[in-house]
Amino acid sequence: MESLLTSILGTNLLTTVIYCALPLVFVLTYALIAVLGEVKISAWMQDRLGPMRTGPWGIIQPLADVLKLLQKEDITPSASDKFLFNLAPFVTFMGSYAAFAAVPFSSQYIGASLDLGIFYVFAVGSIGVVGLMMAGWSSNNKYSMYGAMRSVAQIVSYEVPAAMALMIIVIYTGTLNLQDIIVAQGGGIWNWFVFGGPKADVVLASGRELQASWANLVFLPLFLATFVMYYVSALAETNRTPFDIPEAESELVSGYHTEYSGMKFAMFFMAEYANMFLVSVVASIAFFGGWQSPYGTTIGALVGVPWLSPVEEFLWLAFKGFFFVFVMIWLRWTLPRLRVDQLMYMCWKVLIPFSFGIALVVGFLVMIM
Amino acid sequence: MADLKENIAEHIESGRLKTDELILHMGPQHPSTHGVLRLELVLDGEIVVKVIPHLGYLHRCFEKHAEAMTYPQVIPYTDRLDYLASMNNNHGYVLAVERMLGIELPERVEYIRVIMAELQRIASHLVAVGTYGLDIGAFTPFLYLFRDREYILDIFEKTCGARLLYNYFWVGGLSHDVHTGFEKEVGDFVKYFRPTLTEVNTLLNYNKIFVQRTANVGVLPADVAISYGCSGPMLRGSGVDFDLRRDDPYSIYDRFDWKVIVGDGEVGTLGDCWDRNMVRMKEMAVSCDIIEQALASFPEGDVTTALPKRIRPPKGAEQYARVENPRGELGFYVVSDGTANPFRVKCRAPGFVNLSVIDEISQGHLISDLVAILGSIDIVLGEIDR
Amino acid sequence: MALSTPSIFEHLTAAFPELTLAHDEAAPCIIVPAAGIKDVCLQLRDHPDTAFDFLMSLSGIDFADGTLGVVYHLASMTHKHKLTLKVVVPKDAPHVVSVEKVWRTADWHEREAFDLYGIVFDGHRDLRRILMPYDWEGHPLLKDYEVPEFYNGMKVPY
Amino acid sequence: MGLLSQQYDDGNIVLTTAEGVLNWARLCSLYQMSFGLACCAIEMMAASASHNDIMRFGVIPRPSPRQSDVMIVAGTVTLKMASRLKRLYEQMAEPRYVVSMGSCSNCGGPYWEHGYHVLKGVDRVVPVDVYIPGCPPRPEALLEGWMRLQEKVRTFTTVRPKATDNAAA
Repeated sequence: MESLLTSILGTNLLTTVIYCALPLVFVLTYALIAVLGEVKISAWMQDRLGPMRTGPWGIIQPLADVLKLLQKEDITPSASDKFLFNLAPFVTFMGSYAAFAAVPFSSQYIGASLDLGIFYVFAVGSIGVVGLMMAGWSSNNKYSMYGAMRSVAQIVSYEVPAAMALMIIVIYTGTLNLQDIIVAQGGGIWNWFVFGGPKADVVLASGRELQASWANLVFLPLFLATFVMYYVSALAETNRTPFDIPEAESELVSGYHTEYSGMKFAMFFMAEYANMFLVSVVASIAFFGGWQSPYGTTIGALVGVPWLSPVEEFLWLAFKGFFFVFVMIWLRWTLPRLRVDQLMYMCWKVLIPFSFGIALVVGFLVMIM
Repeated sequence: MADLKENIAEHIESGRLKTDELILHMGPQHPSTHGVLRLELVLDGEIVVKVIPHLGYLHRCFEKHAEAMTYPQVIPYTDRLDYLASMNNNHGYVLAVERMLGIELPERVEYIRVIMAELQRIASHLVAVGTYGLDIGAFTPFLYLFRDREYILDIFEKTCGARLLYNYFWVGGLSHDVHTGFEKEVGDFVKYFRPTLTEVNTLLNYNKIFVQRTANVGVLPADVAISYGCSGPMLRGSGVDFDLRRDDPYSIYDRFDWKVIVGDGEVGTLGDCWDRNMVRMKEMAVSCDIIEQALASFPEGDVTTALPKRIRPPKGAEQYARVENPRGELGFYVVSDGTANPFRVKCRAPGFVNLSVIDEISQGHLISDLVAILGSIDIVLGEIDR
Repeated sequence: MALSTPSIFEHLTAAFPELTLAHDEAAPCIIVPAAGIKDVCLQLRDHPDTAFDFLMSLSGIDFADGTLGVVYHLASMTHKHKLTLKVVVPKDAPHVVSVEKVWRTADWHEREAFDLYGIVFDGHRDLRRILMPYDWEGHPLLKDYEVPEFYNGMKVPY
Repeated sequence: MGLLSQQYDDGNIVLTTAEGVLNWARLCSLYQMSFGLACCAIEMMAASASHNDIMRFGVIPRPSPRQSDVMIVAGTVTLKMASRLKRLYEQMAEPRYVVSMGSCSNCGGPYWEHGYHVLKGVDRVVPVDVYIPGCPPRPEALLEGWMRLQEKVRTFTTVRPKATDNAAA
């Protein structure tokens, strides 16, 4: 992809900018679609229609929302810490956006094919928490403060089981590179990690060889449980129901963004949706083959149209990501909300011990096989 | 979790973990105070140390109005007390005035009143359970329950022309007879409604998260409940077998075969939030029973024969009439001075009395629990502030 | 065993001779002096024959003849009988002993009577306004109450 | 008004079209402050429930005044509440609108005469854009009021209307 752009535009700043901006364009479009999806899916679940007046079936509702939020007055409360208050939404959005740099959208397009991909995604993704804390503290509002405290406690705690779950995949593949992890799952749906990982030897993108056979089926229950653990932690990390305690509407009004209006509020909103997509994409990369198609190859490769394959791969990744986002929306409009202590119990007494246990077993199996 | 909370409470007691207390004002505009209640919370971290309710943000001077109006003119104002249960409010007031006048009612009026009151009880409980789900964080059941409530409102609207505030029960009768096809519509509704209750139980009340959030939270022991004068589902949730429809019979409730629902601590301690909520759920089924029996023996007749021309109770007459509102014991104390206007009307609002217990049962709980407790009391500010 | 008001009165006069029974067939009640109401209530609550454990309602009332009144409606959960008590106090010195220690529910009821009628309940733990704003002047349910023209800069009458 | 309107004083086609789009965006996503006072609040809830579904108009209830555009004053405003209501209104971000729902908030409703603690009309403390009569108004009436509010937003203009030019001349 980079070479394609370079061949068209030459090596200059513009190429770099376009190359960097592509995920942003994608994330923004995706956020609009996800917002629409949220209102529409919730409406269908609740015997309603949802937005109907803005374009056919209300499909351009998010556009109107954004245009309106742009026009809204931008309030900075007089008692707030103005610098931090204004900085916070940008930090939060930056955190979730920067993580996309290491996400492989297809075999050809990846911002930075880092050898420390997973590590980077986790590290940068956590910057968002700083933004939340800044928002809550600088608002000078007790509800915001409570929201921020809760959200920091929650995200920091759930980072552990989420990272541990991915670590289990890393133990198996022996690489932190996301592209490598996807390549390891090539060749069909049965090779995805959620179904026990590759069943035949594969050569990773980095050149390393991974030995595997049908005996790998023993990993199926382990990886399946790992996936569930990861997804639950991901829900908590993105503050989605049943873990939406930081923004619990019935308790804390709107949590850390209570005092934000207009575009800054929209930034928080966007960051939340970008985060949802990020964890969904990571889930599909680590467990559902990332951009790999379920039938092992692409139509582009079959009919011999080389440029079609990356597009297809991208669509597969987007589809998987959207599916997990859909599940998040589905859960949100079905389940009640947990309490703070129950949330922490879930993390420290259930998920973390289990993830360590599974890691131990997987490590042992990898060693003897 | 319970022992964790005990631990924390113990720590506060001994002063080992004591830090600065934070005062948080919840309301008057807050999503979970069900209106314009203001709670002043003294918090130790997330733990509630003390709750100081501030009322009166909806004090609409009902008692002053009642003194300035004639007896029938007060009825619309009683509608607006507990606006979720207008029929029951009308019932309480007209009962007091009728007892002062000594009016005997036609059979049909009593039947219609019972049916209407029970339908209203279902409608009110639907809102109570729905908004309770909302407090716990489940949005969807709220909309399902509101959808079912619309069927009841449709019946009411066909009968009395209003969706919310009906002015339907008059002193000595009703404003007018029910519409044609009323019995069939009510019967159809009851048939349709029973399966819904099971559905709500599956979706919400036996949901594991919901149970965890509400069981063992806000436990109200029976003796405390009685001392605080709690009534209705609040009292029955604590295991006290007391229902005015049975224990201080009015209208024709003694003709029907039904049973009083009492909380049993099925998933937690007796008298916790879950019990109170479950009592409401089960009471809806009981109301269906009563309606079905009333429909089976629904008499023909005239509903306006007993309407008195002049409503002037004798001088010095006074009456305290109490009825079982969806929220508890609604009492009207009416005093007459022989003129066409009441001398004094005091409304004993169940919500007002039930709410006073909140400080007692929410100490040592978390903020999230406070929301659950407040929701389980099922307050309507209209009657609390009057 | 449910008791009628006259028999409860008989029961009480042994200990409290200063009580009077208002003879009215429709609404019989016992008139209690303002200072003795708490003791009478305690006796009514704790004696097993009466066992009035439930205070249904506590209402203030302005008799429009220079006196204010407090009306207590009691009920018993066990015996299922009811009783009305009345206290009459002069309007210029409306002092009644609080029964808030007898039934906790009386707490808010008494605050309400204080708020709307200005009846002072001696011995109440926290007697302040409950419905009206804390800086409101006057007690609005008194028969001779006049609505203020303005409150905090807002016009009150229509 | 500003420099722009002096340059294009007769409603230049670019400006009016842009304005139309911006107004369209505003009227299509009026967020409502979820804030109920009394009986009308129940009908307001009924309007946002499945049967009437006010969210068809792009309404999303926001609990925080900072993020909402419309305050529906649904119910009786008492003197005790009036100052809070005013503060909430002041916390909302411009452009903001107020819908007065029901007789009580229009004029005091049934409490106009003896209500010593009732504010006789919410327009005594905050400016009102749309009044909805009824006690309480039906959800359909609220929807109608909402559409009136949308019409009002649609006709909003930053360009000086021609009539004022003539009047100035």
